[in-house]
Amino acid sequence: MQYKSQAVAMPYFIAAIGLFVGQIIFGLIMGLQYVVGDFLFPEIPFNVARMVHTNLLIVWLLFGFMGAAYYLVPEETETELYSPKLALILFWVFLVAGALTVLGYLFVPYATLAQATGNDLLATMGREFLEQPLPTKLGIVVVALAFLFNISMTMLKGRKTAISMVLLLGLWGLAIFFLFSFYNPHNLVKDKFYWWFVVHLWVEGVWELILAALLAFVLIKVTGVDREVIEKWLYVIITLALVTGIIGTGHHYYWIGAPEYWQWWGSIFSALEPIPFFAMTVFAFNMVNRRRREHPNKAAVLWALGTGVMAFLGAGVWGFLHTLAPVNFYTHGTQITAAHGHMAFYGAYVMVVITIISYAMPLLRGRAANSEKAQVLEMWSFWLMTIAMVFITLFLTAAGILQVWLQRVSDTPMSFMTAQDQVALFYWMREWAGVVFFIGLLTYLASFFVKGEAKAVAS
Amino acid sequence: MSGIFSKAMARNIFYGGTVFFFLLFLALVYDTERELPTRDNRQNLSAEVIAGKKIWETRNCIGCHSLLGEGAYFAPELGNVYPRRGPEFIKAWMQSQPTGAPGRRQMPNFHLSDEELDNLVAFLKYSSEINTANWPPNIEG
Amino acid sequence: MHGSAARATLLWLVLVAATLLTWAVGERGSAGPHVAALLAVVSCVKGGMVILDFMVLRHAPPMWRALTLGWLVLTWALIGLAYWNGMPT
Amino acid sequence: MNTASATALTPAPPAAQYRLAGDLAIWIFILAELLAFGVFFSAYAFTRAHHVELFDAEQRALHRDVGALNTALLLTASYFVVRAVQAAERFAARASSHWLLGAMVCGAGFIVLKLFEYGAAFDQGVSLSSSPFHMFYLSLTFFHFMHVILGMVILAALWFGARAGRYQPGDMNGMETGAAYWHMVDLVWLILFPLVYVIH
Repeated sequence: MQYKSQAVAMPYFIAAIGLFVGQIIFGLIMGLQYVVGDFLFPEIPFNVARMVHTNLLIVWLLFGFMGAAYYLVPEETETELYSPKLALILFWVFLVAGALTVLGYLFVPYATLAQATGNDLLATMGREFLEQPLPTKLGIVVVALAFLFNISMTMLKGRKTAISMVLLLGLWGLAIFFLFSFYNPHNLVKDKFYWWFVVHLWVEGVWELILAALLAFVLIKVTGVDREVIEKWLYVIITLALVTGIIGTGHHYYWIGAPEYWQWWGSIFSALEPIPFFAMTVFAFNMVNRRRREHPNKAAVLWALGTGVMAFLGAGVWGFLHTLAPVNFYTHGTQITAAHGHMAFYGAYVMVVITIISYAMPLLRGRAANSEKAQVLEMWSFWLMTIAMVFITLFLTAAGILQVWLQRVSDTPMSFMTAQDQVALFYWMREWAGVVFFIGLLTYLASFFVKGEAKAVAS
Repeated sequence: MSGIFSKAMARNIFYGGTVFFFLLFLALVYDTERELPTRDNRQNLSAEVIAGKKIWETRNCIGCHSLLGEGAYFAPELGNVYPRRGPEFIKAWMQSQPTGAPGRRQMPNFHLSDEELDNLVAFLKYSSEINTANWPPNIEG
Repeated sequence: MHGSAARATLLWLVLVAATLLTWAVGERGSAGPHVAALLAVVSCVKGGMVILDFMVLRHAPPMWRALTLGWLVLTWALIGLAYWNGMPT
Repeated sequence: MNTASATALTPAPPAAQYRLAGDLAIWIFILAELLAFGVFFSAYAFTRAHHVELFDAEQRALHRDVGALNTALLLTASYFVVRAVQAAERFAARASSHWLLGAMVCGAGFIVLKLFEYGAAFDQGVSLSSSPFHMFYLSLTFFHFMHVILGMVILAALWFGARAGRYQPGDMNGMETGAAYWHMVDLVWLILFPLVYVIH
């Protein structure tokens, strides 16, 4: 750690990991409800568990992104953070708001929550991933703006690198596109159409800028390859990502009432979306192969390479599998979508946040890298979680293919629930893979507490 | 040396390409807005439908069901539940929840009034009349 | 490496003449696989000139020549395949 | 010692040396663009195979004269750009800027003709949703049209650069990069025109 103010990243990282654990616990509950339908009913109905599962994911990734920015920006700009105090205040505001929201989901009926939080003034709730009550949504905007103010002011007074510019652009985009969550027209088609301005333009747009910037930062640090080389490839990769991803939004507009030309525009451009992810994988491996130093933090290097591969598999390959309109006609809204969603989020965003945590946390704790023992444990957790996720994806894909076949393609289509019963075996296997994932996550937690000979900070 | 690869050029292409494709996207969005009235069934957006949409949202139906294929995949697609089941079935179904059948997926009872049930059904009817390019492939959704 | 002005002028004349040919075929309304093949070949030759001379890929590493010329030929091959698919049997 | 430094200073014979004219970044971008266009062209062709009569009939209604004239304009603009590059390579910055101006005039001509063509088409009720052929006709030509506009912006930047004497032998990257992009816009049209306007 070169700048004192980078230390504010630590609580963000800790909160991120804590909420990650919560997310997985609710994921396991939902997975079990898929096969034991009345599990925890009526205490935690599926929709509540799902809301907690997905909202925790978003919130902990945001914690991760913010922590990453607080760690990265001072080092890139070569100056202290504009206001570490503001960063700490925002941390508590965001954490308390997030916790209150989740408690509200769990202990107040959703309709009551909506009424109590002013949903009648401006109805924004009850849409997938945007279930947050109005005060929470406003809180997210306030926190995001104050955060961006802090980061932007830091950038203004310091060195402007490509990595920090791209990161900042991604973070600003994140805040700006979130504003569409306040637009909820009565017209369902328009509601859905602009809803994707938040969801798609986040995960297949501006978040990719954040992802690429974080990955580039860690690669510079652990490989010692020239900044110049890494930064120009960063630009090329994010160019490809946005060129394909922006029009690629069209792959969500096939069947929601939008004009039918989106089937062409969406298919063509989203078919090209794997290219930037492939480029990212090649890039990551290339840089590590050309490394000029052996960084003592082997675990961080592993996470960085894993991000490239898993993002390509999850977002690239599994996205491509069902992105073409004639295929999507049958797979839209089935377990295929769930399979893609799980691996893409894990491979791209979960892993990049863990990459930066893995790299930065030892430094924040005053050492270049964790002890050999701790790193071995962390690498075990990498393989456990990653392989478990591969199997979760494979089982969901199998379930999805069978579901599509029985319910959509067949001449005598089964009803939804009948088809679900047929694929129950795959749901069971997915749940077991989920348990392995959870074990991997616990292993990851444990790796923070393993003592041993720590590597001193490189002089 | 087979050519030049400069960071400044890569940066310019990034900004230029992004603006270019975003403008292209906006052009398509503009055309979509012009075309939507012929497809989105807005002429049937009655007060009941609007009230029904709000009930749909405030009961977080999307947390289990999908609507036009979007949402959760835990419970049936409801974009075409109106033609699949009809209004009376839908209302009776809502009132008889939860089934309590052991081991089966459970749907909460939302204790909706008759008027609220009618509104919700109106919303589902409106949704089913949106031109979705013939999706879903069959009535089972 | 950018060649001579005279060569560029000659290429331009050829390209415009070829365009006139394509236009004339269109005006006559000629159809059928032979005409389509002719127009495809004309387009390939024109594209090849632009790629090799205007874009100066003649002097580029072979990989880049292969990628661009390959794109041109492959695109027309796919178009040809589709055309053939759509012919009355 | 002297021999070694002398060898280093003498450029290798050009024929023996491969070189990509323009920045690698633009070439990656060009490849991505070509890929998108290529897929779009194929999509057109395979859709046509399902609606041959509709495509042929609606294709006849297009303004082939305007299309051909536009092809000539783009080719001429490309030719001017080549001359501009050649001029800059022999230290003739002024001539170079004039050639670029000529290219921009041709590009502007393309845009004006295209707008006229679109105006006529819209009057006849042609839209992205009016038929599969119209969808492809408008999508392909409009996608390309926007490339021409971007190309014009790039040519304008080159024009300013040339007037400021920014490009000269040994410092041609900016000019060659812009030129490569413009030629790509031309190249794509050389397929688009016969495919959409003529072949049936």
